[in-house]
Amino acid sequence: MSEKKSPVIPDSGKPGNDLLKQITQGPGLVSVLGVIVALVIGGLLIAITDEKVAETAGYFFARPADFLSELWRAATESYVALFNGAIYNSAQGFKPFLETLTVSTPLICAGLGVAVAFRAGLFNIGAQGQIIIGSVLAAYVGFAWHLPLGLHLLLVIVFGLIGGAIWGGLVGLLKAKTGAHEVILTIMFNYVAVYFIDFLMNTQAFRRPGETNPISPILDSTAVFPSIPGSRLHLGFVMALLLVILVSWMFKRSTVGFEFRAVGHNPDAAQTAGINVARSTIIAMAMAGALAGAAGVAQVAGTEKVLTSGIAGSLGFDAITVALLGRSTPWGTFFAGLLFGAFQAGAVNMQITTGTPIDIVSVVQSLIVLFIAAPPLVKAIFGMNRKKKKRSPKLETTQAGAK
Amino acid sequence: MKLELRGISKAFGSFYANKNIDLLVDDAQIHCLLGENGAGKSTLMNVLYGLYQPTEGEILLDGNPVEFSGPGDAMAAGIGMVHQHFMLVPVFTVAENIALGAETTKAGGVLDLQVTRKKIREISDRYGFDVDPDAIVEDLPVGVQQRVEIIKALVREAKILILDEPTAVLTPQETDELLEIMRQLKANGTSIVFISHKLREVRAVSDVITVIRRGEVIDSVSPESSTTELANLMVGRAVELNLNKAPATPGEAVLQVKDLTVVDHAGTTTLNSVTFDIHEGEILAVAGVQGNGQTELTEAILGTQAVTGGSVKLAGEELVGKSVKQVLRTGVGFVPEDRSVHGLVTEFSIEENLVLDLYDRAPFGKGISMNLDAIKKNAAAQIKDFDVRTDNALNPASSLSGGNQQKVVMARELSRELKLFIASQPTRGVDVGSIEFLHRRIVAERDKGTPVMIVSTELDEVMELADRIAVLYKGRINGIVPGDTSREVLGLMMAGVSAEEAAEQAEFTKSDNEPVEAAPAGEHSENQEGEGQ
Amino acid sequence: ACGAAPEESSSAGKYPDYVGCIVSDSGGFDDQSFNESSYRGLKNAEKDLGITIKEAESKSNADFATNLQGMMGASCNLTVTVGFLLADATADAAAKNPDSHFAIVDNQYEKNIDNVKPIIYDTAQAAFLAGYAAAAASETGTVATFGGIQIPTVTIFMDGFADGVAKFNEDKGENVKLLGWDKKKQNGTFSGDFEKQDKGKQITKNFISAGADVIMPVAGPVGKGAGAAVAEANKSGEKAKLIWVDSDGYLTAPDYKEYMLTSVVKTMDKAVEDVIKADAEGKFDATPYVGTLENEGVALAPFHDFDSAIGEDTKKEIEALKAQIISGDLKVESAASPK
Amino acid sequence: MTSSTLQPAMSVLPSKKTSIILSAIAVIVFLCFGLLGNSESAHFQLNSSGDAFELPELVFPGRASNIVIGLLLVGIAAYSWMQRKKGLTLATWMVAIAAVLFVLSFLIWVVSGADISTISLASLLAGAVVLAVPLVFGSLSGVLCERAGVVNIAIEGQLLGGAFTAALVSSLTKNAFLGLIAAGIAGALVSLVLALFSIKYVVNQIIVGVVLNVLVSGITGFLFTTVMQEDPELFNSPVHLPVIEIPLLSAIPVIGPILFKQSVIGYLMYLAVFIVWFGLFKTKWGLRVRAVGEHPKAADTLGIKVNRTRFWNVTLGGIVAGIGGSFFTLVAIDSFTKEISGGRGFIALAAVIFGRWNPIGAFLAALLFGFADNLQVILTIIGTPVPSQFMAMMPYLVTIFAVAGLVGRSRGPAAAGEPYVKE
Ligand SMILES: Nc1ncnc2c1ncn2[C@@H]1O[C@H](COP(=O)(O)OP(=O)(O)OP(=O)(O)O)[C@@H](O)[C@H]1O
Ligand SMILES: Nc1ncnc2c1ncn2[C@@H]1O[C@H](COP(=O)(O)OP(=O)(O)OP(=O)(O)O)[C@@H](O)[C@H]1O
Ligand SMILES: [Mg+2]
Ligand SMILES: [Mg+2]
Repeated sequence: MSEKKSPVIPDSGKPGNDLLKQITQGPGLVSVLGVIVALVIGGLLIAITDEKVAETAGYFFARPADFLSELWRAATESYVALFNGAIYNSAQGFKPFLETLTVSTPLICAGLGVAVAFRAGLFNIGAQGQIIIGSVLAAYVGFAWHLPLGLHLLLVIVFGLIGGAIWGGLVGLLKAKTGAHEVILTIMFNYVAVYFIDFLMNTQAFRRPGETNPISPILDSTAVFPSIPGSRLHLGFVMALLLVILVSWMFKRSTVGFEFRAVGHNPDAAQTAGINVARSTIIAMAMAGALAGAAGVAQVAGTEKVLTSGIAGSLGFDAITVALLGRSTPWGTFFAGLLFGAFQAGAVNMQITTGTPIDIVSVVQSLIVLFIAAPPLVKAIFGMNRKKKKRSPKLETTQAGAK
Repeated sequence: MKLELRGISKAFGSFYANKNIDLLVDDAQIHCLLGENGAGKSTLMNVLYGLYQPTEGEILLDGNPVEFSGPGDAMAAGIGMVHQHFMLVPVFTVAENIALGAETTKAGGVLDLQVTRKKIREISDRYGFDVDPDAIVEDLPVGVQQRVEIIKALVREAKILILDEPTAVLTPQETDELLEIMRQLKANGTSIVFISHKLREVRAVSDVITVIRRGEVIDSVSPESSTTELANLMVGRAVELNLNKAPATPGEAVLQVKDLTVVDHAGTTTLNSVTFDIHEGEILAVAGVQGNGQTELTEAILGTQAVTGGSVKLAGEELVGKSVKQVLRTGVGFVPEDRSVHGLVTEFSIEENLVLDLYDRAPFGKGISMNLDAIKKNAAAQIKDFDVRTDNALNPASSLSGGNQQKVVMARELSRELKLFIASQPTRGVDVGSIEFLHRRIVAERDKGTPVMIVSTELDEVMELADRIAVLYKGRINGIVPGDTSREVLGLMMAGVSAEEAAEQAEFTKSDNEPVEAAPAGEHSENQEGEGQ
Repeated sequence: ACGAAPEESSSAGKYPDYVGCIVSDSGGFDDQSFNESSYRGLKNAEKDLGITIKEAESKSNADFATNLQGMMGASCNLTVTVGFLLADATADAAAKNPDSHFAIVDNQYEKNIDNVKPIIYDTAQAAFLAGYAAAAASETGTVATFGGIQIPTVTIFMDGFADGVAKFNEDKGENVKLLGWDKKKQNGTFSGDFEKQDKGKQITKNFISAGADVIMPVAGPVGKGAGAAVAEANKSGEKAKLIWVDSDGYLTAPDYKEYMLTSVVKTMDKAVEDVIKADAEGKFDATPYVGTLENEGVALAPFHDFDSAIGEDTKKEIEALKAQIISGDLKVESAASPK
Repeated sequence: MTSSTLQPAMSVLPSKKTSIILSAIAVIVFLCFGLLGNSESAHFQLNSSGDAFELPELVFPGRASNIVIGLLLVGIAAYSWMQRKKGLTLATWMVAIAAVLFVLSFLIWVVSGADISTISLASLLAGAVVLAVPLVFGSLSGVLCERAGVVNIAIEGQLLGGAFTAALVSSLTKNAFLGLIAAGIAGALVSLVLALFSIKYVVNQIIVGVVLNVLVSGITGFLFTTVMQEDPELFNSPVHLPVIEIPLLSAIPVIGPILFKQSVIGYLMYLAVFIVWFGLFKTKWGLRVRAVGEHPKAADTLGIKVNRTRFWNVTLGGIVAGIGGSFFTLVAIDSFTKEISGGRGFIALAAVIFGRWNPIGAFLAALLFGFADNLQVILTIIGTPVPSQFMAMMPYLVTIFAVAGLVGRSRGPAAAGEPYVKE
């Protein structure tokens, strides 16, 4: 049996200051520097592909200043656009930030799903499928049933969670009962969900009356989250926030969370201590699924208001990065979700105003994740911590490994 | 080969695990390092083996300074090490493990294990090992695994052999055999650095004993020193080595195990119709060579092991078929054999580990919420009560030394009202000072009237604690004898001889039976340390 | 999207101040399908009319509204949105920006919106002719079609194709078999996405080994997989042919032009450019544009290299069928046809 | 990746579950496929074009054959219960036979009930292999990395990078072999990032993998639009690798096209499976690699450079997956498009685990997947009443069934996913 390396999830139930610590102490600064490095590299990429820069590069030796200023312009212009689209611009004030919050809502929910599973020792690649099934149930309740205000939305949420929970719980059940590896199962369940929603969208029950396009009726107004007028930000964000608090509470002060963590770290000891490992696996996966289902709810009852087969986008996969970048802690996931949300919201503006291809945005985004996750590299780049002996390099990594 | 360490220091951050250590190991000498848990012995050896770079100091071999950038260099220089935690790849065969890093190959890098097998057989023959080169390591008993480790060093022609707590997990027989092997090696000119907490064997085998405390060499003494002297030197205070427990006053038979049978999924019967009782206020020790069903017995009672037949009744209540949680709730305290695998979630804080099986019960848990204050208070009390050495109850359990980890498990299990207390290897890896304490706690539990079941491979511990002794052999109870039964009789019974015959045989052979383990009377409580893997 | 111009107002076109914008669906502008064609229309407008263009590629449904909102911020005169998935987002943006104009490709609203012009196609009409031609050209008596994902814009091709084959059998008393689509059951062969070209190739190989010799893939880039399979079959002596969709494959997929029997063309680029032109000239109207055989919004492409191989009779029959469809004597029905 | 320490690996099949499943299969075959099945016959063609000699078509009368097969399966199931009574386990080959019989009976059942009751067995199998090629390379990459202790989620990125680079280089140089080499290099580059971040900077391996997939997708997508699309003739018209037919052998029906009529990459696949298997289990290199993946500290104490070994293995894995990716653009398809790998890296990852981290196991798992995928297509072609979307689910459902029903718990290299840091 292999010795288990302790992951750096701040697990010892220390009072909720780990977040604060993360920001104020070393890692926080290093993270900021990491973002800067990634932005510089991304900026270079953007600049290289900029037409004017290429032009001026042609006569670089004649007038290098032109080239350099173009380089600077291309890169900064893009980032300014990104910032304008994600946080603030003079025309709209902080309205873009509301957009960021909107986009990050499902990311946070689904990220929590991945994080919960991870803490219970399960690698949930299946958020995608769980979001889909959650959306399907939530949307169906939302457009097919006509119920009074309040109750309707409540049922939409409940069914969305149930949908995700079923899809996740099924994986947990299969794993617990047959020992099948959850990574295989979740990958396969994703595909099954994708084709299942394709199928549903081809049935009349899920289409608008008289329409043949695979797009559902718009959800009843009683079934959707109220939103802030003039923006897309909806109450789903509050739901996400509550879920973060709930999960955070669960891990810190609930018996369920205790069981998950125990099983995640050492299933043998957990079993010896009377914890039902199989049950824990099933519940953890169901809960992970429910959280991903909440992302589905945020999509159908919040942002999109309709169901289509593309409802999950690439949320399920982004959720993995969000969760791991957030070190599988609830608040970490929350902030990672915001970061990703900002990127997605900003990217749109960047594409429109500067013509930067959208693919570049995912490149920059990936670079940022890599650099945030690799403080030693960033430190090496900035020549920090040369002298100070690394006491325990493990502590500085994002080893949220579930082993 | 002669080995000299000069002024070795090793710092982890600002903490010095070794401070200015000088050590001289002569050619063909068995040099013993003695010290409490965390004294810095393993660290020193890891420096010597090239695993750690010394912060200061130098290593000399036959008078020439050497520098090791990794274990490869140390091996090349003729140093071999058998680690405290075995460095074997569990899923490999013996031959593969031994070949690893020093492979013989045919053309094109194709492994030629035939050569390795031959070498294994040669060495096995020379030292009387019984090792199958094609066995998978994880299927082997620890004693054999250890031999594999030794063969590994010998195949590489080590002139200096480091043995870090090699006897911690061995049975008495295996220990004797190992000591014999060490003597043979010495006779063949190998120098040995030997680390052990068991004073009896240290005295039996070593030429020189160096005592280390808090990373510093305290003294070098001769093996003639008494165990009390050694213990006091190690711990730095006077240690009481005798338990002197009062005689038991057994009450009713509260635990009734009847015809308990376990067949594992490979189809082997690991427990065969085991029947015994434990009375209130009595300690029953289960003795036996490892692998004779002890683990299955405790796990079957707890419920982590599926039972094929039979019953376990605690105060009339049937335990078989209950979930682990229900069994624990019935009032069973359980200290598992391997604390780091089954007893603790080492990533959890000490606080959390102290409620690992109590987290959902009052006062710690109510419904699905937990009361963190109660958990904190509990931790403070238990840490004080059991003298767990830590500066913060929020530190992860992995930061504790082995002995302190064991205390955490014991504290947790003894902290509630018990109807039955089961402890496997209760003092494995615990330092001398703490053993007496833990033993006293066990006896105190007995004196409260709780039936206690102790499973130990350490005969000394068995004899120290037991009111009655049940000997397990090949999954059967080979006899239940009084607590004062002699070592010889127990030894024979553990080898499968029935109680009556054993008593007779022991009578006959008493005079020739003076092996190393025959410690003088009154000195039998000093060798309980062990190391869980 | 060649790093499209951030500011290109310097060009000396007719309408330098006119801003034409486009938002793709998640297929992106290189989907070798409607996004690409529509985008081409906008690019043509940029070239021909000298307008300024802005583009936003959506990566997922979540981007639609954001992209449209962004376009509103960029003061677009007319924004082209591609695909029914953008219908709600477009309607929403249109309502909030009554002064802006929109055009939506491949979607029809139940009730027309004043500032949104739907651009839709009765593709089945042209696919019908393709089906007829395929049946006529088949030597093995078996033809085939498959889709990417089962959605109306895809199945409308397959429906028309199936009817064309059936019409041929009916008129000629033959029994050409169609593999891959059962119009009655609305069930058939799909590659499952618009990405896995090798899957499309494998599907086509299976068709060929089941005896089909004319294959019409309706699967965007996956169609290239079908092309590869047909090319391979021809190299090993079989005589398989390909029918392309959306654009004239003889021109847009030249790798396979020698196997290209014909194509079912939707002239989206032209429609998009026309709508922009009209708007730039101040002649925007919101009545849906329905591409038909009649207005040449959909068409059967020339037979190119197979021109001589197709009998004159067949060509005449196809012309006649086309006339009948245009006149309304022959109705090509598909569940997915525009209402 | 996760703790599979709960129970030890079971190399022998747990017989109760197996018996139950065998019985269920027997009942399904006997009742549903047999008694309630179609009485039409199912025809299986064995020949494909270019075969040396004609084999007769295999004809199975639907109901009758399935009743017979059902009885055989009942026999096997009964035998397994008997074995269980005796406390013995069932030989793996018995289970394999039962699985094959089940598949055969399923085929007879659907084909006899379809609109067209003939399928070509030859193209079913040949197609299965073709669909499996990138999966096999991808899973070999996974095996190489995980055996050395590095979890490789970036297979998808490696395949995609390989496909892109192969297309680009082959187009520019007009030399397919240079394209092949370039694909290997591209895969290695992806691996280098994985190795650098996960080994040197001990970033969580899964994060790096997931992020790399996004990164590669972004870069290739970006270069595709900005470079390839601008001049496809120049940048995206790869010269293909030739298909090499081995004379005579390639004309053997069924087997010929699968084994002896392949592109270079097809042959490389068989070779690679063997080499990786042989290398891992029979050579010094493999012993060290496996040691590093199982117990890095033990390997370290024996003077083996753990991180160096990991580094090279990850790189090697990248080369293998990169070559696998080039199959898309140098063999299967005539040009590159975005996301051409279409999620196959994840299926390959599943194949790694399904194949129990063994190259041959992974190969078989990939083949099973390819088989199910191609069968699904063929069944839609001959006309089944099942909606296309459910047919498309088939390969995934088959995998779930196989993993949960037949394989069960699997134990990977103990140290996979954990960085090795020494003081
Ligand atoms: N990797 C490390 N990082 C920081 N401190 C360490 C590390 N390893 C050991 N230490 C410190 O060094 C001290 C000595 O540890 P060492 O393992 O040498 O003890 P030991 O004498 O071998 O104990 P035992 O008898 O239990 O084997 C410990 O108390 C611990 O605090
Ligand atoms: N990375 C580390 N950081 C801090 N302390 C460490 C570290 N690694 C080991 N230690 C400490 O080193 C000491 C010795 O470690 P080791 O693994 O040898 O356990 P041990 O004390 O020997 O336990 P046992 O009594 O079971 O032999 C322990 O006190 C342990 O807490
Ligand atoms: Mg120790
Ligand atoms: Mg030690």
